[in-house]
Amino acid sequence: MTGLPDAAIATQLAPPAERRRRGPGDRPLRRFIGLVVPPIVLFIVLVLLVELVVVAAGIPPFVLASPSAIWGQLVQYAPQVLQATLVTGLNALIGLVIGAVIGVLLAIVASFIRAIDGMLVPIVAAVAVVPIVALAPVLYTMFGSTSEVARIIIASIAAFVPVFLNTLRGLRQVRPVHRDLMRSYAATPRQETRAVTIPSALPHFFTGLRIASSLAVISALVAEYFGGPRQGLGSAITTAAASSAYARAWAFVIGAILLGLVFFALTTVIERIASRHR
Amino acid sequence: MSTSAPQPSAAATGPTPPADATEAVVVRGVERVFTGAKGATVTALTGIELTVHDGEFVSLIGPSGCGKSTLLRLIADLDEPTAGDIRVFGRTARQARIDQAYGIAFQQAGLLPWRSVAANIELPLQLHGVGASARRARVAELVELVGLSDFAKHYPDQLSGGMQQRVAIARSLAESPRLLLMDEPFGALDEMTRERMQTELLRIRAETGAAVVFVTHSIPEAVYLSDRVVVMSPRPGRITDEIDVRLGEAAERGEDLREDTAFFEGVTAVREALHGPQASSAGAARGVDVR
Amino acid sequence: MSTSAPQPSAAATGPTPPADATEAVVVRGVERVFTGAKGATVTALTGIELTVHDGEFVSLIGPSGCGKSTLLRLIADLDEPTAGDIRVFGRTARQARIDQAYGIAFQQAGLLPWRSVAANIELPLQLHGVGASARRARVAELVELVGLSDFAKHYPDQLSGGMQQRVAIARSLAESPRLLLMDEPFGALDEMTRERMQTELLRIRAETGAAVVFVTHSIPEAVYLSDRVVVMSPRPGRITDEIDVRLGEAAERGEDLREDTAFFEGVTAVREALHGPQASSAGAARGVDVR
Amino acid sequence: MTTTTPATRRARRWRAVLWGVLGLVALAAVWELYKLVGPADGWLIGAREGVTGSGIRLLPRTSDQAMPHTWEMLARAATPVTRAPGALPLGVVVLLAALVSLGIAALGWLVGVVVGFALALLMLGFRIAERAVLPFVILSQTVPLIALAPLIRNWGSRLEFGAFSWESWMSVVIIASYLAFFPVAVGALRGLQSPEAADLDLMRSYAAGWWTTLFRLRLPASVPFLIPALRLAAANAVVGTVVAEISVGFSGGIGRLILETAVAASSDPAKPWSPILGAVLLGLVAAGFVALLAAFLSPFRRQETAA
Amino acid sequence: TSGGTDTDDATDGGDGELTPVTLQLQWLTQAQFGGYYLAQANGYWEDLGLDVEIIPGAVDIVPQDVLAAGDVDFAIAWVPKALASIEAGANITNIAQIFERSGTLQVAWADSGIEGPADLSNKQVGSWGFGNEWELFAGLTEANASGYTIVQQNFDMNALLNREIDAAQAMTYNEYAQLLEAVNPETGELYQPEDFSVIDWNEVGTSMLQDAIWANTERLESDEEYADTAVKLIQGAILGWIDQRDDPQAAADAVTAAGSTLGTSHQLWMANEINKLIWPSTDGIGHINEIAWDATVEMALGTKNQDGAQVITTDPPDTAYTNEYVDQALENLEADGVDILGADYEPIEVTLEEGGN
Ligand SMILES: Nc1ncnc2c1ncn2[C@@H]1O[C@H](COP(=O)(O)OP(=O)(O)OP(=O)(O)O)[C@@H](O)[C@H]1O
Ligand SMILES: Nc1ncnc2c1ncn2[C@@H]1O[C@H](COP(=O)(O)OP(=O)(O)OP(=O)(O)O)[C@@H](O)[C@H]1O
Ligand SMILES: [Mg+2]
Ligand SMILES: [Mg+2]
Repeated sequence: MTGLPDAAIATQLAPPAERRRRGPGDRPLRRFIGLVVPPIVLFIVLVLLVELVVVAAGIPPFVLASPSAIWGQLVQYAPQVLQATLVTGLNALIGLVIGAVIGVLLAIVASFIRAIDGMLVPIVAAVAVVPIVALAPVLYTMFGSTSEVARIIIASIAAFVPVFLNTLRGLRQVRPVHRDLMRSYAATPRQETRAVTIPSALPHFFTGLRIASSLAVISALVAEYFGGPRQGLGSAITTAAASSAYARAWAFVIGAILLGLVFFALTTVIERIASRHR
Repeated sequence: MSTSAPQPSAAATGPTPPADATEAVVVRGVERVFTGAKGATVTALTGIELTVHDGEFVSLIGPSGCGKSTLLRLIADLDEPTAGDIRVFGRTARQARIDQAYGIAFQQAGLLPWRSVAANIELPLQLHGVGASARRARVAELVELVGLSDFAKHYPDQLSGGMQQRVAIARSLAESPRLLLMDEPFGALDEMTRERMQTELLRIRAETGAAVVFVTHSIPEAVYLSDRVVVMSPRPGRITDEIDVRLGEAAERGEDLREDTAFFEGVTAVREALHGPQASSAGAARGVDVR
Repeated sequence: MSTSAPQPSAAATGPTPPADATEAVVVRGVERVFTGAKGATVTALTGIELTVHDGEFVSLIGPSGCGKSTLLRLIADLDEPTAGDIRVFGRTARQARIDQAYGIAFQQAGLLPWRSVAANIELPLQLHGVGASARRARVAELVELVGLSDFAKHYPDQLSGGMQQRVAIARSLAESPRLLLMDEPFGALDEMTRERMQTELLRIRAETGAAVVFVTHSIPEAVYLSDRVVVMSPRPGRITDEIDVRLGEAAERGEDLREDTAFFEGVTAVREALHGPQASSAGAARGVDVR
Repeated sequence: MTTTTPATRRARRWRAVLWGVLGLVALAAVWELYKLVGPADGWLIGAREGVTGSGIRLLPRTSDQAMPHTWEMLARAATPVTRAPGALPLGVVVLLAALVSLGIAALGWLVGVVVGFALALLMLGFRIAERAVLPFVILSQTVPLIALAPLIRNWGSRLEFGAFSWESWMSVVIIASYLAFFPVAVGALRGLQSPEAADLDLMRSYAAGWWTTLFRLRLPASVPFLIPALRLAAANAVVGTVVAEISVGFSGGIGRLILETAVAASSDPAKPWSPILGAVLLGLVAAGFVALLAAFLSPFRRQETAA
Repeated sequence: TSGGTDTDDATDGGDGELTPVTLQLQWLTQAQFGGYYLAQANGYWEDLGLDVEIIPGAVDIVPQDVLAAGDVDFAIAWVPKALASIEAGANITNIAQIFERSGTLQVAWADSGIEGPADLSNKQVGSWGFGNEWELFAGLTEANASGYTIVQQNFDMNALLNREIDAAQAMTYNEYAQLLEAVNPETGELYQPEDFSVIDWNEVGTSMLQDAIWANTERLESDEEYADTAVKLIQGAILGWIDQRDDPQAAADAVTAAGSTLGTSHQLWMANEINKLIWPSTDGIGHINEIAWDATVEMALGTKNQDGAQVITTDPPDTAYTNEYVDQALENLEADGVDILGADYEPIEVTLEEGGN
């Protein structure tokens, strides 16, 4: 109905559907192995393949760094990679929290007041398509380029959209039978919100949060290209790439990938716990 | 034709004043007209007159769209009549809702999936400020009553459909209402589970002595359970007949009753009230049912 | 105990060789064992012996999980037996499927929502390369047969549940199969619509003369429709009884049959075959049904 | 069922548009209001005496440089880009650039859709592929583009045969498609897997093969999942195009304009806002196109409204 | 325009078959590269038989790597950055050092008391990164500055104007102009040069060589035609640069025509400032001064950035630069009587307008 509401949801993997497909006696360990082994095998194959190609074809390091070179750099620069990952990760985390809080608050307001909902439609649709690169310089001017605020705001803008849309949808998906039930109990609006509305919306909120987590990480990182203190992964990657140290750049990229993975995994686990009994 | 005066079969119920508190439900001249999007109106109910005595089990039966659910929702004050008056134990429907004079169950069990069986059953108690220990005691009684003592800590998604319905019934009984409103509570169950649930409902009802208004599509179900079957017809929704089918004391009705001649007679009576005296054959059955 | 030899009631059917093409379905010593994730096995069916004669209407009835659907899926070659042999019109089940020897319908109508009623019905014809004009003609016949001529251009979401089921039945009849397989086709319908659909099915079946294997939970349904009711019991799934209930020529069975004594007798016979001779009362009914 | 007549639907759409416009006006009003009442240098906490740039600014500055008036943004868009004779108004330049970027984004979207769909089919066909590939499809989106830009550029330039030679816009297309393929792959996979077991049994009972089942059942069934995926892919393609124009270089598009006008942020602060708003417009137009496409596919979306 | 250049010395020009050449710039189209755009606009390369395609840079484009990877024929890059790439394995050669002087400044407020690199201690120091920061680090290292914080600088100068940083990196021809195009809210007028204090690395002595034309070493050695093209490319480019010297407005117009949207006065300022980096030329435009080269290499070896990374750790190979081609081009031009020194070059006065417009 709005610009991109179902988009964010429908395109994400739905753990429940996945779950239902499994046979009854599937043991967790087996499932874990089934889930983890194929990608790892593929990963190893890919790494070996790239290494082989780089070595065999003599591809120079400024075109494609070999996995072994990247590993070497990763080991050498481990403290810096860790430090940069922490800086960017913290920005992403704070941004995620702020974006999620604003998203939930606005969703609650929008679910109560139709007019606000209608007014937010174009704004949210616009926010959903605005390229971060366009916004970053402006935000640095507004909030200053010596603190992390602008980056946090960029991360929170990116996180806001999916959280808002999913939460709003969740708030609207209270089942009529539950509404009737609450009315038959003569429950106050507050009781109804507490007992039914919020628990119904919670899994949707967590789905939004999971999508937002990846966006927050990548946004916080990209925002570093355009200004601010030079401590995070984004700055490190640009600096390394600009001096043709691509292996070092990729070492930081691996930090970025791991960061994204951690955020995604954590929010997925939270989501699964939240929608366990459904 | 529409307002054929009901002929209550139980004794001593003349046209008493509506405020008679000894009647569980008194519906007088109720009409409910829905207004559609572009001003089109649907008369869901018209000229409804119905009295349910205290402790009586009344089934509402009729084809889809005849207004059974609407009537039940009006009694429960989940919706309001456009005309007429509804009294529940002598109070207005609204007051009765606020006083928690009834318990209600729907076709969908409507359990809160994030609450355990026990937490679902205690929900109404919690909302009305009953203390934790009192709640615990009551929940223990209720799970016992519906035979789910071992499942109190389970979550709805771990239960079968029949078990979920039993939880919903336990929940509707939580505040020991003198009136139970049930809208096709067994509609989603398979037939064998359904028969078991019916027998259970009779037992529970016998133990609690509550009046029941029960919506159903199933003739055998209505006959098996009820003291009285109210037959409705659609367009506009109205009551066309009432049939007294009391088969025996609720507590004593067992499975074997289903094979009893009285039972089959009751079924035939309701069937004829529904379809008209000559059971319609293929031709009529082909009538189109648009939702 | 498990393989209690079936006693077919229709004449002239001794233990004929399986390849007898005059029988619609011959199931011999079939077993189906499912293997779970960690090697645990579930014996869904064991020692199944069943013969369905050409033109015969056989219902499978039994509690949930007794393997009714599994047996039907084996006959349809949607699944394969771990032991035993299945013949459909003398061919292997697989060959019968490829030859489109049967039509099938499920509990959920399973219509494709993006296709109109006509397009849904013609789907199997289209898949098997029937020309457009031949398809059109056949579809016209079929919508007429199920009484939906006015709805050919409608979409499934514009139809009631009963109408959707009629479309699904029309679809299963599209290629004029001599065998119809139906897995609780009316399970999702309300009881009144269901009764109408049953009458319709009898009429259609009389017109087409096809053999039917019909899975149901409902005793009255099985009795009303069938020539023979096959009663199954679970853990492991097996056939425990077969009851001949032929109430009369299909075409002549009308609604009034439901109020016939023979019908009630059939119901009682099947109920007893299912539950044992003494109808169980409250105590047993309280048994827990875990999914 | 509630039936909606065309008239009521049209009325509802107009009301939505009205609210949308009101929303934008409200946003502008909030901007101006804050600019009016907000502290000129924002709200800074934790600043240490004598240390430049210390502290954290929780509220933005309201200076004209940081927050130009909304009408100044509009006025700037109406005046020519430069004083050079014949220079077009900035707004027109932005629109022209947006058009160029739209073309590239459309190509990137198309490539992304094709690749995403191919991956989805692969994952559909081979369960092992789904298990092995899907995590990487998700991971791929956490790789910062900057790490890939040189690779794409370089490998592209190696493709040279006959009259074909690699152009910089092709790199932009590839990068746009890199962002676009992700939602399509995930959404299409879920859509193709959406038919219920009973539907698949039905096709099997018709002795229909894998491809027949794909075309007659899985593809139509995937449409409701595909539409939002395509919409997200369109937004991603636009973002990817803008980023790639800035990153690997391509003249003529909106990304390049963003980069070029960024240097005016100190001295002509309203100027950079034009291409920013142009980029937003571009994203909305792209989403609009998908909505149009969705309208064409509406016969396959009946189950959505029915559900 | 410079006299007599468009006459004859086109060796194989005119007979239609132009050699296609690609030239990778290190940033967007602007007057920093005016000479190349003029060479193209005025047909100097065409006269020499070259069809040159000028490819503008972008944020993530590293011209010397693009060149080394074989994606383009020639590239414009700063020397320290190219040295880093050479150490990373890029096989490239500096064939013409167009800019003789460095255009990089570190700008602070006049009242900040920052006069030299030593004053940057304990300050917030802006820098762009992307390899543009080595002169700054060389200066800081040499002055033994400490305790400073490096801040990633944006494309604009707002961080300095808002006093978030104490000193900002600026090119004389670009960012410095941005400061002078901005309105001082206190006076309502544009900022004046007196408002700022400027550290010029040329004066400090840590300037490094900037824009140079780079070629592929291997092809220079093995491909005679490529070597020939290199000479022609330099020769045509020099003619363009001479045009820019003589008429900065023409250069500004040429880049605007090529699609730059920078303000008109800003563009002219840039053309003029670029001229100052080239002219007057000591040994003839493009000739690589060995002393300046060695100084750059030495600083590249001795300087570390805030991560402790060095530009290079070992001396670059001899192939890193050669005067062979530029000298030949200069010879050809001198033969035509072209002024390759610009000894009497005088910059013009440019008035910056608000917003550079
Ligand atoms: N909220 C509503 N708005 C408009 N019309 C309504 C509404 N609720 C019910 N109706 C209409 O009122 C009539 C009676 O509906 P109701 O749900 O009471 O029937 P029912 O007897 O319960 O049917 P079923 O057996 O299918 O549950 C129907 O024609 C229905 O379309
Ligand atoms: N694919 C399968 N994998 C493992 N076990 C299965 C599978 N399909 C069915 N079963 C098991 O086989 C048994 C019979 O199942 P089936 O679905 O045939 O029962 P049914 O009689 O049709 O039940 P219902 O009346 O509930 O439809 C059950 O115990 C079920 O758990
Ligand atoms: Mg109802
Ligand atoms: Mg089944």
